[in-house]
Amino acid sequence: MQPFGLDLDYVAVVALFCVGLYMLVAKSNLLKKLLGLNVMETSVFAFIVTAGMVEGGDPPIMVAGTSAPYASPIPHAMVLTGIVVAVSVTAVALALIVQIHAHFGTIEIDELKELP
Amino acid sequence: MEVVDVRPILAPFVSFLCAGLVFGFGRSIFWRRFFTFLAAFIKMALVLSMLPGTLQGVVYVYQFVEFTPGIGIGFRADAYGMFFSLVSSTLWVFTTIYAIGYMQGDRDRVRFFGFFALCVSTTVGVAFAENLLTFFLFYETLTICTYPLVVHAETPEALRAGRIYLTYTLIGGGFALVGAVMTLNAAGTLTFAAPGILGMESGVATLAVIFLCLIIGFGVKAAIMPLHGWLPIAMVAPTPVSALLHAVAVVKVGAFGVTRVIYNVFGVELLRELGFATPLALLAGFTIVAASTIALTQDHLKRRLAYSTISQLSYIVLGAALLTPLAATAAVLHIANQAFAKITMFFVVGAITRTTGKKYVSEIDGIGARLPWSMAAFSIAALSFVGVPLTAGFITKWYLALGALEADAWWYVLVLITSSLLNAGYFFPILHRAYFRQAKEPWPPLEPGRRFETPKTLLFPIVICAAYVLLLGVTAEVPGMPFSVAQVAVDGFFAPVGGGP
Amino acid sequence: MTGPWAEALPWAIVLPLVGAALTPAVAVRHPRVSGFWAWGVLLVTAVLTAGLVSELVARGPFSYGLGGWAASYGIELRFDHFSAWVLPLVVLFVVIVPFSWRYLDHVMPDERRPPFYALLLLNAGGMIGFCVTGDLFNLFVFTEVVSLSSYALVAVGGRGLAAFAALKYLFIGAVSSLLMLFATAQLFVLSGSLNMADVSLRLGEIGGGTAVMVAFAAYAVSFMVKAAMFPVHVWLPDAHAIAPSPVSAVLSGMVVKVGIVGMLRIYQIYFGAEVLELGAFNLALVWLGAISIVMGAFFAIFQDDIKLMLAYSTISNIGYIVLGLGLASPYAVIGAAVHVFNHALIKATLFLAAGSIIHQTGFRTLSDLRGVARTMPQTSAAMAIGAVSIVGLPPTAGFVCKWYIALGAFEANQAPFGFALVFGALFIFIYYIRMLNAFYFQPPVHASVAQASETPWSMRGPVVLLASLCLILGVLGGIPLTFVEPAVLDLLPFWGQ
Amino acid sequence: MSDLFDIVMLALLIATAVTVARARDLLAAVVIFSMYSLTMTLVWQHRGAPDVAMTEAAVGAGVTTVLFLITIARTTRREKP
Amino acid sequence: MRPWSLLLVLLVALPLVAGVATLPPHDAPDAPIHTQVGALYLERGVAETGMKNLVTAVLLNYRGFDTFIEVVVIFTALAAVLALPKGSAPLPKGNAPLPKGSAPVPKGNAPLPQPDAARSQGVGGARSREEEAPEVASDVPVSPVVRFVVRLLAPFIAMFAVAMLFRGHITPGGGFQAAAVFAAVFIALGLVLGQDRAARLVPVDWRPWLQGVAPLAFALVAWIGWRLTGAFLGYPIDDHTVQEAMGFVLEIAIAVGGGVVLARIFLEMET
Repeated sequence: MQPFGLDLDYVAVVALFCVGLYMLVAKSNLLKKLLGLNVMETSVFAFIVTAGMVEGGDPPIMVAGTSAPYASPIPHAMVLTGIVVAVSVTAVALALIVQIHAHFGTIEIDELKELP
Repeated sequence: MEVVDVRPILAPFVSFLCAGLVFGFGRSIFWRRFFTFLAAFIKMALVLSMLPGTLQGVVYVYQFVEFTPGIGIGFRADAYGMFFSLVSSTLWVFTTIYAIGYMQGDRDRVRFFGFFALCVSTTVGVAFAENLLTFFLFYETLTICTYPLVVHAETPEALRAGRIYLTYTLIGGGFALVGAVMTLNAAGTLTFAAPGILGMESGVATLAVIFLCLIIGFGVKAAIMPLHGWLPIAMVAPTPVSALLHAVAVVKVGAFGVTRVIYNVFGVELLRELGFATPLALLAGFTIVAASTIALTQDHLKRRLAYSTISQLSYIVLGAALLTPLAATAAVLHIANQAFAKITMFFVVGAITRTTGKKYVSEIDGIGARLPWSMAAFSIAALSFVGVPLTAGFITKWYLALGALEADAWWYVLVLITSSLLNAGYFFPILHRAYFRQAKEPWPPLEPGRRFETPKTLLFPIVICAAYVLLLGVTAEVPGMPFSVAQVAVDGFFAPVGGGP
Repeated sequence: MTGPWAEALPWAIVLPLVGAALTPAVAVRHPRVSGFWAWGVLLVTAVLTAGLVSELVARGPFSYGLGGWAASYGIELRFDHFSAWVLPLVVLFVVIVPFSWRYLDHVMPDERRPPFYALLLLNAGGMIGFCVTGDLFNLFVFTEVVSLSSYALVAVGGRGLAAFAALKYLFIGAVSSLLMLFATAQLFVLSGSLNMADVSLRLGEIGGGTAVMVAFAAYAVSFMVKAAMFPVHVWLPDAHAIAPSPVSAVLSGMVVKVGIVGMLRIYQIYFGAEVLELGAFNLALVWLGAISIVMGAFFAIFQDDIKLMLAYSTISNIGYIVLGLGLASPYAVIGAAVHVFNHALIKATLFLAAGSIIHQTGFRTLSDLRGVARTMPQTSAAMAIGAVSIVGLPPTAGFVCKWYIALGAFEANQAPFGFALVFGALFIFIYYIRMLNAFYFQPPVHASVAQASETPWSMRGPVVLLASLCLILGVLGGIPLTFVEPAVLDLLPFWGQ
Repeated sequence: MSDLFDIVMLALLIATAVTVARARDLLAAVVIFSMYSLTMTLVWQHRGAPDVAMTEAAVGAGVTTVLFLITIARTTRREKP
Repeated sequence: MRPWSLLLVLLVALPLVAGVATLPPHDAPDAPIHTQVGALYLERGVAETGMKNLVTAVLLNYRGFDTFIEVVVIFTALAAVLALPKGSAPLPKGNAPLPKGSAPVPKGNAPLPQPDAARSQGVGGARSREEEAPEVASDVPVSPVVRFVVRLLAPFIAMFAVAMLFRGHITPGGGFQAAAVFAAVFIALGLVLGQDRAARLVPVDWRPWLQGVAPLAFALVAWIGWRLTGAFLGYPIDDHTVQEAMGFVLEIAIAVGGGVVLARIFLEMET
């Protein structure tokens, strides 16, 4: 599945990354920015998981019914950690957004910049 | 002969400690004076205690810290450094006495005396610096420490003067830093040495850049002509500070630095080969004449003295740049001669302002009657600058002229003569007004209960300094006096070349 | 081979982290206890790190395989000369925390102190881990600890604008962390390993390639953001200016250095693998550094707010460090490495002094703070020493660094940068003169300035201590060099010197 | 077969991501984001990463979404044009 | 703004595409990712760690330190949320006139706005806006059916989480997933019951300890491992019982600690 010598899975990941980045950069709404950040994060996780898969591989769980080749366990562990980190960052960001709204009454960056 | 001894570092440290004590306990007038005087005398004693050794050719050294091998802070009391520190530590005592009288009742005296002590500490540090890095460290510290003194009045005018002063000196410091860095890069060491530390192998272009950077760097404080702009403006400072700036610390440090660069960084031989000193000498000659001419037009007393200082400093630079032993002797000697004469003049001007409130030449008609002792001292200093025999200034001019002839540069003799005439031109009218004109209005009478024409803390340093000017002129050849130290220093500069005076 | 202190390596990281986890429990009855608790924990950590450094000095770099696994099999902690930065880091924390005890009175109610100190401990622990770890993914996780706690620390002091500054910081920081994760993943895909030394080896086998370079670029951008280099500095000024002053000191002095240390780690990998075009890269660094210096100074000059001005000067100073690294001559790198510490020291002095002044007077702009030196002489003196030091005038700590970097510039035959460096700093000083003039030589305009009192000793002590250190290290500039020189010699082979 | 599944899923991912970007109603955006996360879950499950898939389902699609919803409740639901 | 944003995105996208395009193909079994350490884990993992789910093995054993720091990260998130000033609550009381270090930064020379003015402006303004702002009220009456279903299902979902927790070393899932599910149950209950009743599920006295239990347990296990094997966070390779016990302690701690942290973040944001 490699048209034009490009790995379609990876390209999709980059596309998602860019959609997220665009949201983060271009959107004025802070929540939208944060959603964009989350999309970016997921895309990087997808990149890592994709890299860890193997043609016709089973999950790296050595119980009856599975057989080699197995997917590599390390990327999975990395992504697990990454997801938890991402939710932590999101939680802090949301708490800040709530504060900004309570103080300024808006979460649009265009309006926040106009405030004195 | 080098001897490891703690005294070269102890001397600046005493003043430094004094500054700390003044900042800490200076609110009490007694303790402030006590610490200041104690430190002044201890330091003078320390410097004097090294004098016999110096005259026998002993060099005291002390390595303080080393950053990386070859780069560090070190102290070294060679004859030239000793000469300079003798001058500055002697003058510190007098300036302190004078400042106590002059600043009476002024505000922020803790700050004033604290930074005053720091200035002296760094000046001695400069004198005893063993290498260019140490020299630069103290040189820049001096810049920073004089700033609060310059802006002491806290008026907008003073702040502006301070800003100009800092701009000039810090940019100069930047050049000096670049020069020092390039020197280290070219020579691999920064330690001052008699034949110089640079060599032809660095390439003429590099050497030219280094020379230019170092001369600009130190020349700013020595007020060589295009770099002199800060000096007249910095006159807004209180008079003891002006005295300190013009006679003892700042400008002399610049001149000292130029001399060090010429003799201990480049060395006589290299400079003769390169020929860089000639344009410097020409520049100095130009400064001597031009600054004197400007001084003629100044009505403000301190500004007139300031331009006179610019002119006189270039005697030192000229002497150094001629690269002959006799001229060098003149340069070294002039550090002391100009210092004592100029400080006398500033003290007198300060006393005039304190006593009568006058600041302009045109206002002092007949003041000789009101301040006889002070004006007598002023006259001695003025004669010294003109170069009348038996005063200190004569010695300088004599040797400088001999040095110029030795270097086959007779036109500098013309410069000297012109300068003498110009000096007479701007000092004698002052004397004329003081002695031979009637006062426009009666001078304020003595305050009741005072015996002297002006507070005795002001008068005493004036008289002593004027006496020194005569003493230096009369006792030139007496061993143990500054002249012999200067000769040891010059011997050191020219020892590797041969042909001492 | 390794001495007893090597065993302490993981504990030095874990101690502040666990201390943070315990902070809310310890301070459950008396929230103010948390300040002393955090200080105590940091003190013990400082002892541990001192032990680690002594081990480093005695026996050279050492590593620790966590869980007993071999280096590339599990996670490796590696204590080399760059890691020695953790000691001054923790010591500065130890000095800064007492300052915050009283300072926080006006910033937050008591019940929010435990989480605040927990964040401070987490920040410290995260940075120790960051400097010590030898594993790329672990580096990312530690980055997140540091970043997340920094975002929050920016916002603790106030509502509204503080939260906004923190959120800006968070968005930019999160993207940079993400780029780092992406680069880590790419290197992992390319080499199959996460251990730095191992990755370096395998990259050497692979040789270059676009993917390798893209990973490098991602790392570089990521760490540039963390270090607030010029084009990506936008998050820094607001965040550092609005945070409570002890936090500003930590952020400006230390957290931005995470970017520098990270960059050095990535160098070690890439230069070890010899897959990077050195000259071009160093040139880029030199220019970036120079631009940062100029732009930081340029922005700082227009600030009236003292903390904002200090924040911009951080950009400038990071520029010095990067310039020094890019010049890549021994002296320049020594200067840059010393500046990593000296800048932290100076910036801590300045921010704490500025914080004291703001705390006592309630004003934060130069025009309002005129004449403050009359009523707060010691703090103002510390501020003056800091100002002289940050522009690198002798005899202060800042001079030592500038001297070496300038020396390095000439050594590397980059004379124009040497000139730029020396005169750029003077240019900045002209601005600081305005500050000193306002503090010292102008009459007060506000009653609260004219009647301000000096800070309590728990605040003044750290400020005075730091200011005296600025002076002492200026004279005894060789002390940090003892540690820095071997580190630089360690690194220089990678630099092709 | 597997390729087809992949392509459909990837297309769906990009489509949901773009929809999140375009939605003016923040509530809708968050809900679509949770759909995006769930699609991602399926992709990962398919690629032999059940652990990651479960975590993403619980954390990414679950906790994150709920936190977003609370925030919307506390702030505003409309993105201003 | 938009054209610039698109340009930036393109600038980022191109190198990224170039980067991923030159990576080795991702599902080839001979890619480095499958031949280096990963292969060794697959080969020896079960024997060395006693865990059949190698992801859990990597998480808790080989790269246990990462997980340690990861639980520290969630704890950081909680500390961050706790340390922030509360919503529109009044400023700190006490003798202090204003939070000086935190005052807004005015541009230009104007002195700071006086604290009281700032306060009334900020808070008052916010309040007036807030009244119109929420379009999804948090206290919408929940339909009784939903309430019943949630209350009915909650214990079962929690049981599922526990099961996931204890079978983590064999099957997919483990501490984090359990934590998230616990938190989800808690949040669901909070939404239907009102958070006051939900809050009782995490007793106030225990909170300071429970929220930090994950890092603390990790430190404890790390210390035990240090005592047993001489290595920080080391598991005795040949003693599967001890390995398992240590693993369980960690999993439980992660589940409880993570759950409590997420639940508390929820509570903090709700109030």
